[in-house]
Amino acid sequence: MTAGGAGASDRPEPPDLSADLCGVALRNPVLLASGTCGYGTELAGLLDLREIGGFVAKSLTLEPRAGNPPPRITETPAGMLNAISLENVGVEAFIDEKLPALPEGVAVVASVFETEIERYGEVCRRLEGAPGVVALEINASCPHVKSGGIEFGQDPAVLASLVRACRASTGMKLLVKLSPNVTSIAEMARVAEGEGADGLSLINAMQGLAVDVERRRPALSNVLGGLSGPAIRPVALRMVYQAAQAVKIPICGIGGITSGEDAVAFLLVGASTVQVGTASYANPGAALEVRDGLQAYLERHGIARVRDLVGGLLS
Amino acid sequence: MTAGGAGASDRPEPPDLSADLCGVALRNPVLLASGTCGYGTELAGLLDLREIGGFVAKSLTLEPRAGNPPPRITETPAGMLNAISLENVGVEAFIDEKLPALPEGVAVVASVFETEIERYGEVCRRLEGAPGVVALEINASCPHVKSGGIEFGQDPAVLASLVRACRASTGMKLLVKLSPNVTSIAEMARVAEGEGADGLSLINAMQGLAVDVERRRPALSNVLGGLSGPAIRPVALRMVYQAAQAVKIPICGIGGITSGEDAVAFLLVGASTVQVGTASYANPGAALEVRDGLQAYLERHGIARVRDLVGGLLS
Amino acid sequence: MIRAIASVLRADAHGVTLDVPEWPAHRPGQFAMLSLDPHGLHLDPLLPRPMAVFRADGGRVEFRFHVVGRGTALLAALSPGDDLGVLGPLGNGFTAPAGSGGRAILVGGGTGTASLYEFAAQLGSRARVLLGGRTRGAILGLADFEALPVDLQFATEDGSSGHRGLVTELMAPEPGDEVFACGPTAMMDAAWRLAQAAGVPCHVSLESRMACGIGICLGCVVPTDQGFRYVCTDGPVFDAERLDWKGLP
Amino acid sequence: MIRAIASVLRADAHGVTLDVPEWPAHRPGQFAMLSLDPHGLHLDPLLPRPMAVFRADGGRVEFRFHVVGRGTALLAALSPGDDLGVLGPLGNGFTAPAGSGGRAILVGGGTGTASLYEFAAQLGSRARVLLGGRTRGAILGLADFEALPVDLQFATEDGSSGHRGLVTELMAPEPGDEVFACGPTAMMDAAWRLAQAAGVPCHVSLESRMACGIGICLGCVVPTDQGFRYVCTDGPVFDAERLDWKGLP
Ligand SMILES: Cc1cc2nc3c(=O)[nH]c(=O)nc-3n(C[C@H](O)[C@H](O)[C@H](O)COP(=O)(O)OP(=O)(O)OC[C@H]3O[C@@H](n4cnc5c(N)ncnc54)[C@H](O)[C@@H]3O)c2cc1C
Ligand SMILES: Cc1cc2nc3c(=O)[nH]c(=O)nc-3n(C[C@H](O)[C@H](O)[C@H](O)COP(=O)(O)OP(=O)(O)OC[C@H]3O[C@@H](n4cnc5c(N)ncnc54)[C@H](O)[C@@H]3O)c2cc1C
Ligand SMILES: Cc1cc2nc3c(=O)[nH]c(=O)nc-3n(C[C@H](O)[C@H](O)[C@H](O)COP(=O)(O)O)c2cc1C
Ligand SMILES: Cc1cc2nc3c(=O)[nH]c(=O)nc-3n(C[C@H](O)[C@H](O)[C@H](O)COP(=O)(O)O)c2cc1C
Ligand code: FES
Ligand code: FES
Repeated sequence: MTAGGAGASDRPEPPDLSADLCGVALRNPVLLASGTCGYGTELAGLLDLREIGGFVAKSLTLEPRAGNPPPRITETPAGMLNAISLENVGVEAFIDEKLPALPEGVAVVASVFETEIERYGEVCRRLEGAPGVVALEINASCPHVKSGGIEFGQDPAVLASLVRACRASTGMKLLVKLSPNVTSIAEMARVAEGEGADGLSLINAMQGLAVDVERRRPALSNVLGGLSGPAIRPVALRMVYQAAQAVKIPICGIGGITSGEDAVAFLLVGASTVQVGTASYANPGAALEVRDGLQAYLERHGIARVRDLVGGLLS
Repeated sequence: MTAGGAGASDRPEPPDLSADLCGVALRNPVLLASGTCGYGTELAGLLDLREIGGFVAKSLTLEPRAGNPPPRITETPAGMLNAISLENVGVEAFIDEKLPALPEGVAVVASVFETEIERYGEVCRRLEGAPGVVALEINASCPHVKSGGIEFGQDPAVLASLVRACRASTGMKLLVKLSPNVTSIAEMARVAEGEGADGLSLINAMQGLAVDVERRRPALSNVLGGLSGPAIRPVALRMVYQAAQAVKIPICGIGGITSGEDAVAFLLVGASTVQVGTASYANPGAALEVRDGLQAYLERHGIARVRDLVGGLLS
Repeated sequence: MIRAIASVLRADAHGVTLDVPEWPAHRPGQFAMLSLDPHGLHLDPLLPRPMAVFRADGGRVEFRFHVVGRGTALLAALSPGDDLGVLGPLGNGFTAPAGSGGRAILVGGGTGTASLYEFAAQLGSRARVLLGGRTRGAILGLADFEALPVDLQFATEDGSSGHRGLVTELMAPEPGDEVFACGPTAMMDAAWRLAQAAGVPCHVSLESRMACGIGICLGCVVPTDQGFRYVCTDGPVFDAERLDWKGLP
Repeated sequence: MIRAIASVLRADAHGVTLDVPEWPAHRPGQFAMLSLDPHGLHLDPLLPRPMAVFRADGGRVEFRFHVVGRGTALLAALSPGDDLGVLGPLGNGFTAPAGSGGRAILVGGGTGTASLYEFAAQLGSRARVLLGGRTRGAILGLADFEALPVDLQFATEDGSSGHRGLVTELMAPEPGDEVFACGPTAMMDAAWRLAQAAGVPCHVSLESRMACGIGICLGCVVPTDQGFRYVCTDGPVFDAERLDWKGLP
């Protein structure tokens, strides 16, 4: 039998990697996480965004914002803390300058955050119909000014109002990105689903703190920061598992994914797509390696479609 | 000037390491964490318990308990998950067999957990006056049967009843060990203080999950487990920092401590003592290295007393 | 039992040899916990790895393994002079049969052969040693076993050495024999069934996920007819009769 | 800019040399991100380390450092043939003074000297190179600088080489000169004051905590008169005049 000959049908088909992100069909289930891939353009030459499922852009506010003074990041065991805060170019510059600079065929998820509910709604409205944007991701890990700074995603009632306002403001697909800093992720997942979210993203970075002991100072100017990276993966997997049992809408799993096997773990506990975050810093091509590893896993186990893994944890 | 001569007073005094654990004077602020040092006797020949501040024994129930089937532990990035569950020898065997086997002069903290509030109180009563036991630590990270399995430490009202019951049952010093799986650690800290806790221990392991992807199974028989080790240190530091701002009672800091510098970080954010847990597995002498590192830090910075570090984070 | 920071004498994809001057006397079948990060440079992998003592002589302590994950990959990549934390010897080890009558049948599969070498050396001509692996190359310590004065037979799945098939097919236990097995659970289970059928005692050396190796984490349990027992302190060698085989993970 | 898994040619406590056949042309003063865990064996330290390109020639890329923490300790412990992730060249680098008139005064302190070597080599006799350190041994790349056809002077705190005192005390900038400084913030601040007093331009190469090196994490900001700027993409070389010196961490 010669390669490419009549026997081609004998060779196993490559597995079907296509995935569903809250009703949006994606090439494969691997996206880049918000805040870890800029606005997509910065990765030119390092990662072809058309080879992965898509990317979630840095969270956008109504106006451009400057963020915290340095130091903004620090390393922790198998993780990092960041306190970038709200820094972004603003929703208008994103639409006018960033989106047009992307190649055709890239699935863009626009992430939205603000300090007041009304402003969230307004950012959503502006993004309606923006070219290339397939869905919005509502980042609920932002301090809510009116609640004294606790995160929108930390109070069920506040989260409900937030999702309701965003839902009312747009007909686009809505992913709600939950805060991990809660007693019951299942409750928060149900709240978001109840208010009309099309899908959930979880988890965002966990609240943490590091100390520069030699200088006796907090390692970050903001004192508190968000913990990300492999260190948080077990917590992220647990939360995806609990949320998946609480809701019917699809879940995008995030937290410390560095390999195809990590992605498989998230799919098995109930995620239907995943996002790669911190891993891209050490290797801008990490998401591609995750996709390749996922494909290799499916081939090794003779699984035809990536979606057959979703929620497939045996017990 | 000759060594040991009249000039001895010129040499800096070794720093004062003595510490206060909720009213109990300790040689130094470094203890071993519950569940990571057995009942103390297992460490004979590897670590002299009289050289550290003390140890917290494996949590005790009224009756001996068997715990979960294997696998009970798995490794995660810079951490581990465990689901030992309630396994312990029971409070009677602890008093009759384990305590007498310890050398004189070891400060023992007895840890208590149960599935019902009344039983917690009963275990506390039995421990009253047990020789060598300087304080009780109430482990609130145990599933509360009547609340459908959520942890005692996850619901402010349940935690309040628990601390109240334990307080009523004993005149011994009470440390309350908080669960990290909550939205607001400050609220839980205030609840425990309000019900008469003499001190707080935090944090317990964080709820997590890992997957054995090749077998498509949870890595632990219990599916969920407790995440410990350096991975959780930033979250632990954040929680100690937040709790220290919320209450006046002393705090014992726990979570991923492997070095003297790690202990310093916990002291700076407001802990007055610390516990070493997972680090002892890779090195049974880890707590001694933490103590030595702490002393070296004080000497390097010319700080006379370890208690001068407590809450001393500059901003 | 000691805890030391040992110096690596040699390491490759099949094993590591350490210089541990303070290493005490130990029994065949005991193990050690090897800590890959004795100076806290990586923090991950965090937990020490349990490894059978393959052979120890005058402070020269040898371990044998196959690279199966991160820990063994890092062990294999060590260079002479590198530091490695070592805690041991740990566990109960093997006990030679009391009577002088029958043979001791040692059955090893996969990396399990590493636990048996010193026991075979101790037993000498009383030992019938049966070693199995996928291929000849997969049998750990093969050349060392061949240098021992024991009755040695191999079984490989591909027939590249000795019997083509399972190592337990070579056992043929007879009354008076005593069986000692270490390897994959399925292999030990088969050895136990054959021993049972022949009415001879069977001892198996188990593996389990471990954090401490000294009975403090309570992580390494296996189910027995007396409830859970710890592989690190009650084992790793158990009387096969006492184990709840269905409950092994 | 490329991302590659490079092979270590040599490494010691002062630097690492990599084989990166695909390394593109770069400018003096650019840097790279070195990733210590290219195959995910440790996961900690997780973040890549920013390092100035000391010198690169035909795919042989050199970095110089002092061991100050875990990352540099691990870099120093690499062996020939080990893999290291490398992303670079990154950042803007130094621009030679436009006119042919005055001198370029290069001021380096501590590990900052590593950023200046190729720039000094490029400028040749136009460069006055002033290098400082606590001791002679603390000056990175000292021997290589001595082999350059530049006007070279040293300053050490202990007087073990050259001027005893601060390197900036050697500067004496004159109209027409242009200052380029890289080192501890206090040293660069002093260089900037002297340049300002002499009315000459001053360019400084900054350090900042970095995760990505390519403008996506937004972690490496420094305050300027135009708001926050990124050390990785807007720098590391900044016009000293534009910086908010008090706001540097
Ligand atoms: C008492 C005892 C003696 C052993 N002796 C040997 C020996 O001589 N030679 C040898 O090659 N192997 C031996 N093993 C198995 C060996 O410990 C594992 O293969 C090794 O820990 C795998 O580590 P890793 O990081 O390469 O794999 P990973 O899969 O990356 O390890 C991840 C985690 O799982 C644990 N783990 C993985 N596989 C096993 C296993 N089979 N048993 C227990 N824990 C495991 C690791 O210790 C680690 O905590 C022994 C195990 C025990 C309990
Ligand atoms: C553009 C640039 C070029 C540099 N070039 C050189 C060079 O050529 N030679 C050299 O010796 N050093 C250089 N540095 C500093 C070097 O990056 C740090 O010394 C190094 O990252 C320390 O890592 P560590 O793990 O040994 O220390 P640790 O303190 O353990 O590092 C912990 C974390 O802090 C970060 N960090 C620590 N110190 C610094 C620092 N001074 N600047 C930025 N991040 C830091 C590390 O990157 C890491 O994320 C440069 C820094 C930058 C930003
Ligand atoms: C530097 C940095 C910036 C981030 N910025 C955002 C952001 O703007 N919006 C958001 O929703 N998440 C943000 N995140 C969180 C990530 O999207 C992701 O949820 C988190 O890092 C966990 O995934 P990881 O462990 O793979 O990094 C940021 C994370 C990092 C490390
Ligand atoms: C195997 C294991 C068993 C534990 N058992 C207990 C326990 O019985 N009671 C308790 O309060 N905490 C228990 N803990 C939690 C530790 O006391 C400690 O709070 C936690 O591990 C965080 O500290 P570390 O990161 O230093 O390990 C256990 C932890 C581990 C790893
Ligand atoms: S390995 Fe810890 S109890 Fe056995
Ligand atoms: S290092 Fe990430 S933006 Fe500069």
